[in-house]
Amino acid sequence: MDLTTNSLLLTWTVFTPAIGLAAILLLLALRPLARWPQVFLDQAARGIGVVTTVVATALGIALWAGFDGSTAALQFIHRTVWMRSWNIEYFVAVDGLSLSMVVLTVVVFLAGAVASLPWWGALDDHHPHFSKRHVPGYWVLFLLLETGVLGTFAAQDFFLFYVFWEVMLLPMYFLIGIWGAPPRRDPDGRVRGGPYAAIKFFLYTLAGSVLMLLAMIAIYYASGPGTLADGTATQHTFNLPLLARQAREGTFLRAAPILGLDFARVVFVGLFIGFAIKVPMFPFHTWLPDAHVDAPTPISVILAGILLKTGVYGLFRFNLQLFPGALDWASYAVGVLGVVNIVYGAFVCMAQKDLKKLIAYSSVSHMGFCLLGLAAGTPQAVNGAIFQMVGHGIVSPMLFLVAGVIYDRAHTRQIEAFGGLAHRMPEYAAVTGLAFMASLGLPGLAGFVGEVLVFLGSFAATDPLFRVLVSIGALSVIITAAYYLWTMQRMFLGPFNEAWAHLMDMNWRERITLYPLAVVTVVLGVWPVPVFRMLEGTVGTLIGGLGH
Amino acid sequence: MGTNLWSILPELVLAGTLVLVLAADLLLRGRPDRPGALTLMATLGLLGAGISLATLPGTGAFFDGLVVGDPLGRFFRGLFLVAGAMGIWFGLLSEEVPRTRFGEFVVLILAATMGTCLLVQSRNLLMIAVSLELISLPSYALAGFRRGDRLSSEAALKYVLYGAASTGLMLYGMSLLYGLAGTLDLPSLAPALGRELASGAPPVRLGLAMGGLFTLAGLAYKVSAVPFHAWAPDVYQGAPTPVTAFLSVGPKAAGVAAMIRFLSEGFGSSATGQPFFPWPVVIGLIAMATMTVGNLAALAQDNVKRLLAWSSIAHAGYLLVGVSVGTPEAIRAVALYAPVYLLMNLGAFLAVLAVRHRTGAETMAAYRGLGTRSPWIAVSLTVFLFSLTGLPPLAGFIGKFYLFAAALEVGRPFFLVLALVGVLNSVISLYYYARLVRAMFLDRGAGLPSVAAPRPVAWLLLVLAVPTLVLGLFWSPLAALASWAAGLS
Amino acid sequence: MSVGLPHLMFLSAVLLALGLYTMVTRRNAVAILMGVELVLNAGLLNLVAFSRFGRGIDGQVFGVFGVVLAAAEAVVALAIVLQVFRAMRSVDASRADRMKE
Amino acid sequence: MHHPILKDFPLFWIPLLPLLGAFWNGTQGWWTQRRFGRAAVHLPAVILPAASTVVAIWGFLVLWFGDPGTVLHDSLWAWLDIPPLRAEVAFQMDRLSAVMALVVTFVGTLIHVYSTGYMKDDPAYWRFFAYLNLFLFAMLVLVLGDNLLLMFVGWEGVGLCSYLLISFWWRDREKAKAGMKAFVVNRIGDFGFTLGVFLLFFGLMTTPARPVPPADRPGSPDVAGHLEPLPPTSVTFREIEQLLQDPSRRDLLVQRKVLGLSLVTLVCLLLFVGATGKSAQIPLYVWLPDAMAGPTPVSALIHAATMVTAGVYLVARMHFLFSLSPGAMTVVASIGALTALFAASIGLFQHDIKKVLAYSTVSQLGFMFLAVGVGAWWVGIFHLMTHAFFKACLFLGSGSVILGCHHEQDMRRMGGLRRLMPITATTYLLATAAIAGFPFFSGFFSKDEILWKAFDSGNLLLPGGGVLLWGMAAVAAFGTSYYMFRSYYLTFSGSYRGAGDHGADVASGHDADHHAPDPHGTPAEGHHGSLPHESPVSMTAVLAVLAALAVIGGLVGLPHLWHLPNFFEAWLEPVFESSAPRIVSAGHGHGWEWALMAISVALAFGGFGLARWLYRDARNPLPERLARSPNRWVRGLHRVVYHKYYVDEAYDLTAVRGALWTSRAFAWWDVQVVDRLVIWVGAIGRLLGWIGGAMDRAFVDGAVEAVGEMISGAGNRVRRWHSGRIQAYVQGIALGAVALVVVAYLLAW
Repeated sequence: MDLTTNSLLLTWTVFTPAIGLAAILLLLALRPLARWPQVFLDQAARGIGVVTTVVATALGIALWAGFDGSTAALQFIHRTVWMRSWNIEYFVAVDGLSLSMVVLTVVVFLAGAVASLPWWGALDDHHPHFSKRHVPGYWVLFLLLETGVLGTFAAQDFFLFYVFWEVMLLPMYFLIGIWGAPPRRDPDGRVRGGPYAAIKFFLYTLAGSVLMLLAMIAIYYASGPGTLADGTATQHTFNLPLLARQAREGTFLRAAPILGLDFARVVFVGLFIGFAIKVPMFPFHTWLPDAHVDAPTPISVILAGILLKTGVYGLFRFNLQLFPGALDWASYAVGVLGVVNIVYGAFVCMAQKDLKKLIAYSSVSHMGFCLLGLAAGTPQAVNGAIFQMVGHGIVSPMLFLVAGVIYDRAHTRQIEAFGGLAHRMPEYAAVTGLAFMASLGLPGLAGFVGEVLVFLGSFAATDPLFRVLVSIGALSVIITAAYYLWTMQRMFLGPFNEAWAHLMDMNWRERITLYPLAVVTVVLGVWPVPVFRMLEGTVGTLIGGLGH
Repeated sequence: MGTNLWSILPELVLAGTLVLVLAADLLLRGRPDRPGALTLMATLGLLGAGISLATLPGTGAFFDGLVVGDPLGRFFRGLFLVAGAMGIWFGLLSEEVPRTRFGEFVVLILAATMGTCLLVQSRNLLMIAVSLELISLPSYALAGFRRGDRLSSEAALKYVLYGAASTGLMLYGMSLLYGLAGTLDLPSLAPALGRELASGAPPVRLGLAMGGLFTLAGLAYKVSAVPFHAWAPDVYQGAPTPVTAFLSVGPKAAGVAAMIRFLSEGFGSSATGQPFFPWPVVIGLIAMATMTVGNLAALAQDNVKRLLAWSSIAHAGYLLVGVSVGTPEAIRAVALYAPVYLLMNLGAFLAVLAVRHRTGAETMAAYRGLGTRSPWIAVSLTVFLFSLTGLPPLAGFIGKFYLFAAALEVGRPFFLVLALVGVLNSVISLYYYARLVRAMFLDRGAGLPSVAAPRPVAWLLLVLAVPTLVLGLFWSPLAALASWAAGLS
Repeated sequence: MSVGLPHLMFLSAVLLALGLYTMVTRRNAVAILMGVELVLNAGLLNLVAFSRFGRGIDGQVFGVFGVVLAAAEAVVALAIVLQVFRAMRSVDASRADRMKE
Repeated sequence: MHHPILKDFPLFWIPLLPLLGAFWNGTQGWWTQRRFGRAAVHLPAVILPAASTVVAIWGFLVLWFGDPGTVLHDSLWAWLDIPPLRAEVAFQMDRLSAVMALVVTFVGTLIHVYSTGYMKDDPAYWRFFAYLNLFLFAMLVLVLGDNLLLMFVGWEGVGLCSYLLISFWWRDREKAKAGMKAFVVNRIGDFGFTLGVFLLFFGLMTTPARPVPPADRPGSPDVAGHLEPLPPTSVTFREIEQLLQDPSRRDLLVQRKVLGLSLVTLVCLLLFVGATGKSAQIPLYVWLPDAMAGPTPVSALIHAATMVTAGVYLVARMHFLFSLSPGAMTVVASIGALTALFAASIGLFQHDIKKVLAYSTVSQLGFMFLAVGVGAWWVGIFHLMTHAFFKACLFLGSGSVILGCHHEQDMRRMGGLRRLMPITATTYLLATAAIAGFPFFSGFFSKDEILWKAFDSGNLLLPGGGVLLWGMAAVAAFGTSYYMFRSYYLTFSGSYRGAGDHGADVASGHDADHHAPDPHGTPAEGHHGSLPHESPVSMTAVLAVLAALAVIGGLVGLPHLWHLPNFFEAWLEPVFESSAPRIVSAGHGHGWEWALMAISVALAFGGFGLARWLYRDARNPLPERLARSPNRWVRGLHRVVYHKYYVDEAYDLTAVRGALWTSRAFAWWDVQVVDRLVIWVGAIGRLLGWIGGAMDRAFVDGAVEAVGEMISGAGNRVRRWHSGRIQAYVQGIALGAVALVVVAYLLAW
């Protein structure tokens, strides 16, 4: 395991958004001196934001181009000692799993950045469109979020990972809270809206991550000192490849029990809850609908496209890689929870009246596949789960953008309020249809590949329980089709509701965000091989420790 | 004797400054620039004390073992000097401290600072009692500094009664310890108590428990640990904000440091063998209760000052986690957490002070829309609040990380539970900190006046916020200092 | 029967109890302070007694310091009571309840 | 049994060409139509499928001249490639898929031509052709895909196109709903299909081949029970077939039990669930009659000729698997026969001409399943082909009629059209004769062969072998003949009943929605009130071609009985070679076969005669009297059958309502319980916060004061309870210290 070669490309990718952020802050700091008008600042912030995102995307693609997927070895390594006494390093590198997520991140953020640009000329003074409020602040947080997410995926040091993980939280809190929906009182008397959703998101995630913090410290102290099989002496460490090696050599199996319980299992559960909240897994999923519904469109896009993946990524990176034995032990529970997510989420979708809420719950359903794949642990299932992350990472942004299109125009998302929209907005109807079809797992589109592989792989798992689980989970294909088509029918088909005669079809900003995603959806659906090539070496190593 | 006096040179410098300030206060009577001049004098005095602290010779026991010169003491003394300086500066910036009596204010702060410096190096029960009083008496006066203000007077009354009662209990406890061991010296306390215990008579045990815990009560009240915390919210709310800021930092940290010394030296620590009575567990329970009560009570507060008061109670709980664990790593964690806590807590109170300065209010409503009305205050307050929550990459996270790591390193189930309670408490704390953040950024403060921070306040906020950020990413110098203080390096 | 350590300890315990009782039951701030003084003196009595019965001179020194401390504390406390009285026209501690949850 | 494989034959053009057409029209059609007129839309839309037909013919010819078992193969790229799973985007054409591809492209192209006439007034002309081309693409992927997963792409793709085309006139809510229903019901089938694929994959992957004797394995001492390493498992048809050539693996698969059933049986049944969805068999047939909401060419192409036969193709394709499981075969055959009879019975009383044809399609599909269920694979495909000809002709004829009658679909308002639309009438009559099984028409050969094979099957696990199924099918055949001629006479004989008669017979109500004029520009809108007229030549020409095929198409599969060559069976024989040994005959002699042939001819004519007696020229009052019979049982029976046995209503009550109810219950649960969990935690936190804040009041105060009370006696108890707070604090100190002492004491000793 060569961990010494240094490459700065990944570091540049991760911190490019931070540079943009610094540039915007500099502008803000210089403002009193230069007396720039607000409009100039706004436009400059937007420009810097988009350019930075584009550069980050280019760098991400460059990483992909230079990546060798056939090996499990880490690539684009950059290491520097950060805190010597704790063996904490700044250590970033990618393997197939990380890289797939990094590439997805830059792409989705690019879509989010474009979707953050204003289009609407008319200003509503009472509650202006989110893209026109506190613009520099928005972009500062947006870029901070991107750095946080990229760092999370790139970090190969647990401590560094944790820091990036938490760095994701703050900007998200403000982005939902400030630029999201204003507070409102629901019919049932509860106060909802951006601030509520933001704090809910924040609390849930923090509750998970503090458990992760404890688990991290416990792993640190269990990780040494000792010697590895090849004679290398080890110290306490946060270094993930080293931890993974120790895991393979059974260090954590021998660690002292915690409260009389097996070390690996306790730590596994701690980590699992931490990540599962982010996935989000039933019953910790209820922050998701609120956050999605009340976040501004681009933030929903990022939330669904990327942030949920950090949870699954953590499950793979930590729970699977460090505690395969405990995962074997917990596979029933994880599998059952995954199927609950799938089926329960699908059913709840069907009862939704709010388009965005429906899409949010569909995310709950679709992320269940990742859990099921993780639990099954066969190559097909794990590849499928990771592909599902990618596929959902492309499709769900489309869905949220689609929801944003109609909300920007009609200021409502109540499905029943529409009808026959295909008459007025045929292009929009077509794109929506494509997104729905991709999400319901139509073969040939990106959503299908992950689902079918997870199902196929889980079905082929040794344990008969998984066959039962798949049989139940596969019911979701029916439910999913039903709710999407029903939604399609209620919104777009049937007699045209003349109340919406003023609506315009899609504009160019929306096309620029939606069509590339649509193309990717189709391409990945028929030609998913690039993703699998990326994962070729990684997955084998990841699941190597499982007991089958 | 010369060496002895050298060892308390910083305190002597403080005492000299105190006298000079008192004199200058009289001399400069009527001059409009008097507060500034006094502040300058005090600052110079504190600076001088700091320099003398840095140049102190060697370590060891002085004054026949009354005080001890060791890294831990020096570390904390430096910290208290900073806290004192901050208290004085805050006073200068606040309109809550009457200009006419500014000299008094400075003198009291200096006296209390002197007390904290002495307390942390006391190694004798008598010395502990005297230093504690030296902190307490000026503190009472400070709490009631605004004479006409009913809240301030009320706070002072509560503080003094509570303080007197706990001092009385402490004295009684100390007398019991003295009776059991025949000595007031902490290092010789442990072996003597051990001998007495070996005799095995039940009254000895009861006496030991009573003595130890009554004494502890005196310290715990300074720390505002549950169940000796009840005074704190009222006093913090009622006292002038600079006083609150000072009280929530200096005396509290001094109490924690003294507790470390008292318990580990007087009763033996798990590092040096079995303690005489299970003080780690007792302190651990107190820590859990303190964190939980502090955080939960803060949830429902509408007055920001009071909210921060409860939060500082909770933070005392975090510090006590380190005391309870008691290993050198844990002491290092406390030593690391204390300055970090100083930064963020003082910062938060400074922001409160600034808002009050402009709006005259301390309620949550006064903070609505602060993000647009006064971005500078709002952003820095947000940094402090999230640092108090313990979110990376802010300094508060590093402090908590060290604390919980120390707790987990020992591997005892009790400390594991302690750490678990600790982290769950930080989740709870997020809720009320975020409420404040929400008021500042997420709520619209339509119609409220804009509050531009006065330039000195803005600079001071920056001075506190930047380290809060930087230490979150690059904390090895501080960690090295803390290790040195804990004897680890 | 000579007066021995147990007697003195008992006396101090009684003082402590009386002091605590006073503190707990009185609503007048001055009366509470008097209770505090009782508790303080219980401790001081203990110190001196132990010192007298073979624990060395330290206790007596502490006792002297204790008297000074008690006096200083009483001074500050009474001053504050006076201040409160000026503000509220009462020294009834139960009326100092402006700040509560 | 090794078949030569011709690699890299450019099969990909066959699906690609229609896809290009779909893409072009789908993205550009909206402006080309406006700018250059309809020709700009339909020229690519017709020419590309025609070109695709040419490539298909080319492939067909290559097979024709090649070795009997030749397979054309064209691998494009790896699709799902995670060893041991490997599914490629690859096409294969053996003789079976060649037949399918030819039928699809040829009939498809014809229907495209027809549509240029039928849809000419529709503003969304371009969209229609885009969908239609897309459908051809999907269908060709379905028949040419070389593995189950790729086939599933086409399988779902045709479902999607079917959805799009059924709800083509989406402004009508009912039509939109019909599309949705089709898709969702198909998804239920797909649920089975996918599970079948999973189970098959699992079975193949985990069932090892024969144990290898230790001597064969040099260098491996751990001998006993060691199995040969698994070969790469695949979902490719050819590889599965080869794997199953290994008798030991085959036996293991058959003997392996899953849920008490043989694994093979379960796989077959699950796949068959998929087939019932796609091919509208019991119990999932309900979507097909509703699917008639789509434009008539769609009904002809998708819901008669091609898509709905995909299930039959699937079973035939998987013959090597189905033949391993007599149980599954029996189920297939029985469902087929049952569906044939059941659907035919519903067809007896329908008034909507397209509904009649729809139920007839369901019924005919049942015949096909009966054929493949008894192992007569080629017969099933044969009937599939002839059915494609005559049913397409019938549907297109009905379309011509509907267009002529200004979108009238109720046969009671037609009549006498023979004079007005002679070409339509003639072709319709010929196709009716074919479906009824008149001798020497195509339907005769295929249907008769089915009946005979069913009768003669030795594979069925039913009492009496195939006789029972034969009986059901024979009755269905009689019914078919009857209702088809009924529809002919009602439509074309007598005098025209349509003009100025709107609103008549509203009482029957059910079909009202179908003669509601389309709210937007459906064809011939401006012709209301005038007499029906013959359709344009683009339509009639297609009718003529199809009618000719309906008449002569059966000649490729003449019965052996007549000692004439059966090209069709010979053509497909190499495909079904591997399963042939497992298909056994019951051994009935030629005499039986002759007798049965006579019976089926008699049934065909009997149905014809009955229909002619009752409905010719609408002169016989009996049908009307029957419907209004005073006998309650007769009326009730009529109503139940007319309302399709109320199956739709039953499904609505159970499945649909059930799902909706479940979803609402879950949603309620989610909001009210799961979400609240955390709100509860928050509330508890706040409560504790209140308690914490009020600790002084509630706990310290209370408890301490209680102690104080005890000490100070009973006086002033109540007044003091809320008295001072400073005392409380001071008491707090005292009590806290004491409590700590007690705790420490208990802990330590």
